Amino acid sequence: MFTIGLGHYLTVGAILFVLGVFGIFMNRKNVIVILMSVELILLSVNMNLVGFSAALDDLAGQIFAMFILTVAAAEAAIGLAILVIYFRNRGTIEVEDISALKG
Amino acid sequence: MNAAGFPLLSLLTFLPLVGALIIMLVRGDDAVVASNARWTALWTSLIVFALSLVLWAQFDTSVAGFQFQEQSEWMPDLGIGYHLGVDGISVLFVLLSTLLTPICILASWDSIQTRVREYMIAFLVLETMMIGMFVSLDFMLFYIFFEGVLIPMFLIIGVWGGARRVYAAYKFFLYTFAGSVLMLLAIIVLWNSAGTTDIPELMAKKVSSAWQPWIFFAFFASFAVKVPMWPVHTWLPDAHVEAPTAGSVILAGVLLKMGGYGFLRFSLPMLPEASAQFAPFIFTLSVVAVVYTSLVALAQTDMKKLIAYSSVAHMGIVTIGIFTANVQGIEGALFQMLSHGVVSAALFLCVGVLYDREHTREIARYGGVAKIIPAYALVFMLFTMASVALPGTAGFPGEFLVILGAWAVNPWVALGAATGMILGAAYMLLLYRRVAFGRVTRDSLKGLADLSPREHAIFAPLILLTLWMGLYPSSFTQFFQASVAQLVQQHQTAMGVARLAGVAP
Amino acid sequence: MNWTLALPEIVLAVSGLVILLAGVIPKKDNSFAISLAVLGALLLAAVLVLAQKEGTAFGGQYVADSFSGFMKLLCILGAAMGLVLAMDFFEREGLARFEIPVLILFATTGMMVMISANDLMSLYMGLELLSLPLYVLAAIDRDNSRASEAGLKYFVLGALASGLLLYGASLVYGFAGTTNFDRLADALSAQQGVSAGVIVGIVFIIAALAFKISAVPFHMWTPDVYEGAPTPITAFFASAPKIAAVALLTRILAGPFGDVASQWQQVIILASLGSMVLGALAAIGQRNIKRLMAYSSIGHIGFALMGLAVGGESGLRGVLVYMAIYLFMNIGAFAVLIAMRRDGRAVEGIDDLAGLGRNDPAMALAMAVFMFSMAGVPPLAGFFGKLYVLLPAIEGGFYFLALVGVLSSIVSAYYYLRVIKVMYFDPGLPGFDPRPASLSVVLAGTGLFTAFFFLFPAPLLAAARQAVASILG
Amino acid sequence: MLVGAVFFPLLGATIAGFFGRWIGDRAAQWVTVLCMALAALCGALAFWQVAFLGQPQTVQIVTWLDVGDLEFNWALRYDTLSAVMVAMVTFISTLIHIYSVGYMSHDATRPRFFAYLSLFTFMMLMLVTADNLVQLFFGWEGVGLASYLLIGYWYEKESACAAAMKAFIVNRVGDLFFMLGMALTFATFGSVEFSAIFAAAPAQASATFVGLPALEVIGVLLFLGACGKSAQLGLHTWLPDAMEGPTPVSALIHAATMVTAGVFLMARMSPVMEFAPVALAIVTVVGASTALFAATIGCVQNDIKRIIAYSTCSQLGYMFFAAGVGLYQAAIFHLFTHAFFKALLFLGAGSVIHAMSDEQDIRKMGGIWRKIPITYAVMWVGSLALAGIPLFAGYYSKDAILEGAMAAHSGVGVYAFICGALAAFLTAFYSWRLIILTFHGAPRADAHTMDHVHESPWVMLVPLLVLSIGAITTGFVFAPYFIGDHAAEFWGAAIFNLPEKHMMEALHHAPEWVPTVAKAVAFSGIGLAFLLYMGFPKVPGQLAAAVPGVYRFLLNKWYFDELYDRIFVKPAMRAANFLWKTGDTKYIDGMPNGAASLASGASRGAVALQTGRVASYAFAMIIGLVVFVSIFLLGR
Amino acid sequence: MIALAFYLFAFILIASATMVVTSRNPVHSVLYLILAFFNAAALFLIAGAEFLAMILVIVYVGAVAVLFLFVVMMLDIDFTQLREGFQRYAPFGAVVGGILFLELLFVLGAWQFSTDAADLRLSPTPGGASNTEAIGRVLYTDYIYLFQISGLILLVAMIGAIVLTLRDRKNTRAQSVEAQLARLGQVESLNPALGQGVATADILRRKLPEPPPPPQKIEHGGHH
Repeated sequence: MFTIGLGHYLTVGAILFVLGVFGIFMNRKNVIVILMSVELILLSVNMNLVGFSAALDDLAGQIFAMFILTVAAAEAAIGLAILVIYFRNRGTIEVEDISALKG
Repeated sequence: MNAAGFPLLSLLTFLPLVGALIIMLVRGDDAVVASNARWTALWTSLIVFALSLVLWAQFDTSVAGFQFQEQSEWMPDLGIGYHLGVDGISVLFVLLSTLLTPICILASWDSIQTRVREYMIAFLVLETMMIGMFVSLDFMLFYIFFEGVLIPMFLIIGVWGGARRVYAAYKFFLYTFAGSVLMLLAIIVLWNSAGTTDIPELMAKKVSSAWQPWIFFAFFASFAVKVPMWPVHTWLPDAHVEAPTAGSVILAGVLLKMGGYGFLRFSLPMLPEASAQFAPFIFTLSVVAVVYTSLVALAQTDMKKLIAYSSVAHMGIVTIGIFTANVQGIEGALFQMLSHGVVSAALFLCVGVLYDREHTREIARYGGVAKIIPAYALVFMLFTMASVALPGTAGFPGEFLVILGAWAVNPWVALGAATGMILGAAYMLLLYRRVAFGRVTRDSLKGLADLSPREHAIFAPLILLTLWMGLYPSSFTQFFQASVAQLVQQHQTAMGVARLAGVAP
Repeated sequence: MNWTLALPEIVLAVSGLVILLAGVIPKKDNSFAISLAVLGALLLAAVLVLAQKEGTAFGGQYVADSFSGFMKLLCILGAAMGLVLAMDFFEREGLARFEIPVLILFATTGMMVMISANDLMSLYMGLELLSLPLYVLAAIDRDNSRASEAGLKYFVLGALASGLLLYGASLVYGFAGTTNFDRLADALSAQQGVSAGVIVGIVFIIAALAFKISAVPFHMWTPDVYEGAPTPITAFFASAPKIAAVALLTRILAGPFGDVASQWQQVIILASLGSMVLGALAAIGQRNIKRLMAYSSIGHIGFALMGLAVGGESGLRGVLVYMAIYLFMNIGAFAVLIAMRRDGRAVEGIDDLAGLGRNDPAMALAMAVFMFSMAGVPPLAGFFGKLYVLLPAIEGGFYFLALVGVLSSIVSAYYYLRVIKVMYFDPGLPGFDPRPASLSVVLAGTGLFTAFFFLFPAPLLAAARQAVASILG
Repeated sequence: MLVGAVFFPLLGATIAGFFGRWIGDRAAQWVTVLCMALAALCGALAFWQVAFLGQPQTVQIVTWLDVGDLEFNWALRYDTLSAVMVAMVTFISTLIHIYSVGYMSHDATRPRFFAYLSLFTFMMLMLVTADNLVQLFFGWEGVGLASYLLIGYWYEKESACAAAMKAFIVNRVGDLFFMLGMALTFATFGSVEFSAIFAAAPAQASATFVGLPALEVIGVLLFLGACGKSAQLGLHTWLPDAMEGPTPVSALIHAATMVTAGVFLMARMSPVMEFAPVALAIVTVVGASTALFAATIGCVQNDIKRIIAYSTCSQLGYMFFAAGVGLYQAAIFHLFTHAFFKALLFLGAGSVIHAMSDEQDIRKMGGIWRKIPITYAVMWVGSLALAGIPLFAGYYSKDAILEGAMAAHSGVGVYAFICGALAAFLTAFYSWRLIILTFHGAPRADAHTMDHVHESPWVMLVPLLVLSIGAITTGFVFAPYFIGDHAAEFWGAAIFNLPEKHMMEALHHAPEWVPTVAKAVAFSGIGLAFLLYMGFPKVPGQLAAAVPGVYRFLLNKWYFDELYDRIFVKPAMRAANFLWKTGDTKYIDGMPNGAASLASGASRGAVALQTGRVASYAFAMIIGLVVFVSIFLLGR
Repeated sequence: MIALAFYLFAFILIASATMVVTSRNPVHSVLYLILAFFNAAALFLIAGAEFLAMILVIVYVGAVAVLFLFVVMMLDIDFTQLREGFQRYAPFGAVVGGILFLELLFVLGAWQFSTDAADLRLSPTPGGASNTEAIGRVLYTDYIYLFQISGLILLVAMIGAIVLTLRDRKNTRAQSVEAQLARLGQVESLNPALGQGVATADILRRKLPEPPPPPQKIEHGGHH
């Protein structure tokens, strides 16, 4: 309990992951929160990787996490760009409203 | 190589495609294109027919095995090859196909006025598929041709058909497709057990008894739909009614035979135990088909539909014959298929003649045409009689042989098959009576023109064949004699082995 | 550092940069020239792929073998054809921007990285390099609310999928201590079995890749994005990236995870069944032809997954051949969709095809060929695609899978027929606008391939066999 | 010569049928007549050669069918039985052809008529000269076809079409059994050729088929076949309706062709039938019943041709029970004589109808005997022969049959005798009822018709006269050969009698009273007719009124048509409609349609999941993920 | 002590992550996200991943989260009420999420490494170098390939963001010469109905020249 081990990191990661997932599909507000949830998921992944990296004494995990951070930044940029043009078109980014295409 | 000295079967199969290609390249205004398409199609099909006569002449009737074989690699690492050949069972079907195609093209000469080019292409492609199917000696190749038929036929029904053509075309396509894909699975199972889809090789190998019923069922699903057997026959009346005349002719003349041919080529020799096991089932369905569809035919008000139902009944006789697994039954079935190919084709042409003139197939709209167009009435009468299996016409030997064969297996089946004689007479005569006899009540009918020279040319070969087949059937049976004898003998050997092993009844 | 092995990717990336520069500098609209340049770059890459030696590079993060060669060629071909389709379309839509070809180029680079990935990290990077341009491309028609909605949906779900992939990858990494495929294989083939965690990780990874290939139940984005995105982009979506994703899935499932096949097979089988059935059913009622194509592609993926589920040399070969054939049919069909312009506007209803049989017999014929082929009617190519996955399925005893496969193909035949019915049977609408020569070329090429594949199936089969052999070792 | 007898009619039919339009009506009809005459000549010569010179032979033409063990040829089998039939058929047919030239002179499509007539004859000849069952069946069905064409000759008349169809279909019912009989024959003997069958019959006498003696079953099946063709009880309904055809056709059907085929078949199959005593007993009973049954109906009918038709039916019953008791010779003899007087009666009736401007109802005739004396005379001759009055042809044959029935010393034989005797009485009665009502008494037709009553032209009368000579002479001329002392050498091997039965000898040792009874009933029948219709013309009406049930029952032909209509035709049509509208459309089509709607329902369901909301898509993905993980965890 | 710190940071991390997904105001969400990142960085530090922790703070908090904040502010989104649907789906969603969480706990709880994991490592942490240095040594050598790809990804992101959002100043308030010249010299007064703007009636501008007529429809008949 008082020695911090892999299990702790994994648990935190799992909780973050589930929270992120929750944030995506329970969200009935706006899309931007979904993007933030995705960030949470990525954070949980990083948490895992760091945990493993430490447990295995291996740098690869951290490097992986670094790339993830990089890509996530790029992804966020594009995501927000799409969000912006969507908002320009529709004037809303409410999740419920993004359903013109269906069937 | 083969008896002809050149790849005759490949030529026969693919020559129509060449014709289709030529038609595709025709340019010009519509009338020119249409006329060129017609003539090209006619000539192509006539040349193919002439070539098939070479096959007829060179065929060695004393040989039971495959002749004119051609083989080359196709998908070697899968054991799937390009293998063509004919034996006594298939050779006459090839001729039937090559004969009916020019007749169909002639029959569509005037009645098809829209998109003539596409129509002729469809027909030539159809011919390729039909011939290819009968000459393939590789199961996969067979399947490809078997299924390939659907494409042109779907278009023929759908584009040039009647009012409910879309429904009919869909029904035709989906019904047959549904049956066929199951067969595909069965073919693959066979392939899996034998490592090849070469038909002669497959025939030589025994399929495990446990698998036989399943494979049989899958084949059954495909062939029974194609035949069609009761209760999967309902696509046929719809397809016939909506198809243009020539489409019906090919449908009844050749396509239905594919099912019977399949049973004979695959189910019986490859799955002897299952065939024996399921024979009572097939007999039951067939007898039901004979009685049921004959009765239904009795109630029809549409000429084509009536004849379509009669086809189902006649094909019921065929399936009975095949599964008697004795020489008389099988040869009877073969003969019945050939004769039905000629006779029902001719009957549809007869309907077409009236339809071309009056644009209705409603029986009630006719009456007394015998008085106005006696030559037509005579022709119609001949084929009506052939349809009811009057001795001396093509319809008789097949039915007779099947009844003989069936009797040896189960007299009740023979009785069931024979009831078709009565009911068949009832509905065909009813049709003839309502159309040809009686008083001419409609003024529009009074102006009917009798058969034109083109129509004479269409009917002449069919009349000739009908009588020839009826009066001198042994000139046809001699073609399949050897092959059928071998088939029956092998079947009995297989059954003997199975009986020893205690598997089959 | 044998970086020369990665020459195709490097050349592609560098030419991407150069073309980008070339595109930025001049003021005038130069998208056509840029497109040509990109095509040239793709061609060059294709040549380099053909000339590529086998081996690994970058410490095992990159692998070149005949499998990667085969799949890369398909992807390049798909991308090139997609680009050809796009050129004229965007011109007419007034959307011609030089970034589009460049983005396609980078996406292609991403695919190639994916295909050559031999490491979970390069897998991820490749996937993202592919995905980001796709997100952008989906929304490229930025003043169109449908396109931006498509982009948004695709992005959100894609990001979620990436998250799943990464979570799975982290678990796998944690178990094995490595992300390299070869080493993973060693770790997973250990005698004493593997922990539940790593299998869950694999399931996560499969789920993410299933998203990319739009297999059920990760398919939901497909119809919406297909419908919303500009048609050539949809064509591109439906072809090359799918092939790359399938390649990736094949590589990891057959390679590092091959030894735990019994663990993930169920998942693939379920996805395959679900995709085939849903692809068949959901398309029936569609009116928009792009949605129809979306469901159809789901069904096709189900078939490809069947081969993957069966595995083994013949199963995987089936997958490869299926994807190759699918590429041609699909691009061809989309070429027709792109040609569907009436009075200067793109139309997308199935009913808009009415009368095509008369107005444009050649195109109608081509479309009929594609539709029959997709339905799996012999002797067209689609039949062989299905055949080559059904053969191993039966061989491997997957009877139920095969049965559902053929049954679903009956149902799907129903809606493919509907397209043909509309073209040939229904009373005609006015003809479409004249189609550009580039479309005709693509149509002719794909049409002839689809129609006459049956004549020469052996070369493709042999190539696929060789490709599969290289990943099965 | 042998071939010519059979094929000349075909030649005639072909020429008239196909080239009638070019060569003209007259030429067409005379060509057929000529061909028939040539055939008759050949037939007569053949008869002489085969029957009297004892040179039976078989003319092989070509292999017809050769399938496995089954092989048979087109061949003409000439033995006495065939020769008798050929000669009779060609001769009668020739006369009918000639008669038709006159009778049909006002018809529009005469070549067609003559072609049909010749075709009919040809088919009958094929039937009788068949060398195997299949060829016999060819002829069998061929006469069916020809009769169909001829009965429906006036196809603009609804009733004619209906009658034609009925004839064909009822015949088909018989043919069905014939077909099955053939099948069993093949199954039993391995052949359908007569020579093989006959040779093997004794050996196969004990063969069984599903536990029953095979030969008995064959016998019954073939007899059922014969019933159809020969209009025996149950399958007789077509025969009276067949009157819808022109009168010469009726004559041909009733006298020479078609209906006699059944009797011929029994005789032809005698080597098999002889080993099938039960089948023979059935034949006897059915034949005897028919004889009586048809006679009862004949007594109350009013259509001149119908009365004669029922008399045919009745006479066929005689022939059948003769065959049934084993007296095939007598049956054929009666067939032979019957051909003459029945043709005579029909043609005579035709002449009457001709004279009466196509009136057929005897209630509207009467009092015309003076105007058409020759017709009147020949009708007398025919009726006398029919009634079996001594010296006339019918006497010899009918007498022999009645004696034979009694001589069979069996229960069925006695039953047959009783029926036969009663029928003979009724026959005589209705024959004279017909004559009296037609020719005597006060004219009941309208004046216009009466004014036009005239004797027929010579081309019609000559055949009548020739036939009356036949009706008078054939009995005593041929009796010695057919059933008399020369029978054995006359028949040769054509008819087989079981040696133990000695029927031919027994025939001559019948009780003395039998011929007396026969004569007595004949005369009393005539007497009663005279009494009722000449003496007290009101009585018949009163009688009918007294027992209306019986009268209606007889008038409506024992309600057979109604019965069949009720139990076969109507249910069949109902079933047809039901199977079509409900069976096919609702249930069988319901399967694919149901599958289709199931698919589209499932489709709607699948599409409904596609809500368009990105959150639910994500949700679906997560659920999928959870499911996959769960499957894995649970399935571990 | 470290354990205590871990629990503290982990608790704040999870709590703020929860707030990210539940808070109604997206601005708050972003702020909570930033808080979460800080705490995660702290956890990374505890695990010994110093460089990563710094990167997380700099890149994420400094760039990404601020970008989020920027967009949220820019879009000026209404704080909407929770919709009905949420209540309806919540239980089901909670169940699914719960199952997922339990499954993850189950498999992670019984975590075990591959027996050869130690041998299979790609870049074992070198002894005697700081975390940053160790990463620096491998990043540009062993991982150059991926590093370059990440560069490409960033480039693509840049292109993408520009392509999507950069306007050719059409909607900016920059001077439009054509529009100015096209202005009419008089003012037209309109009487719009109540609640119906004048947006449709262009009172400011003369009608711009009609767009060129659509291209002549070309009958593409093929062969009939």
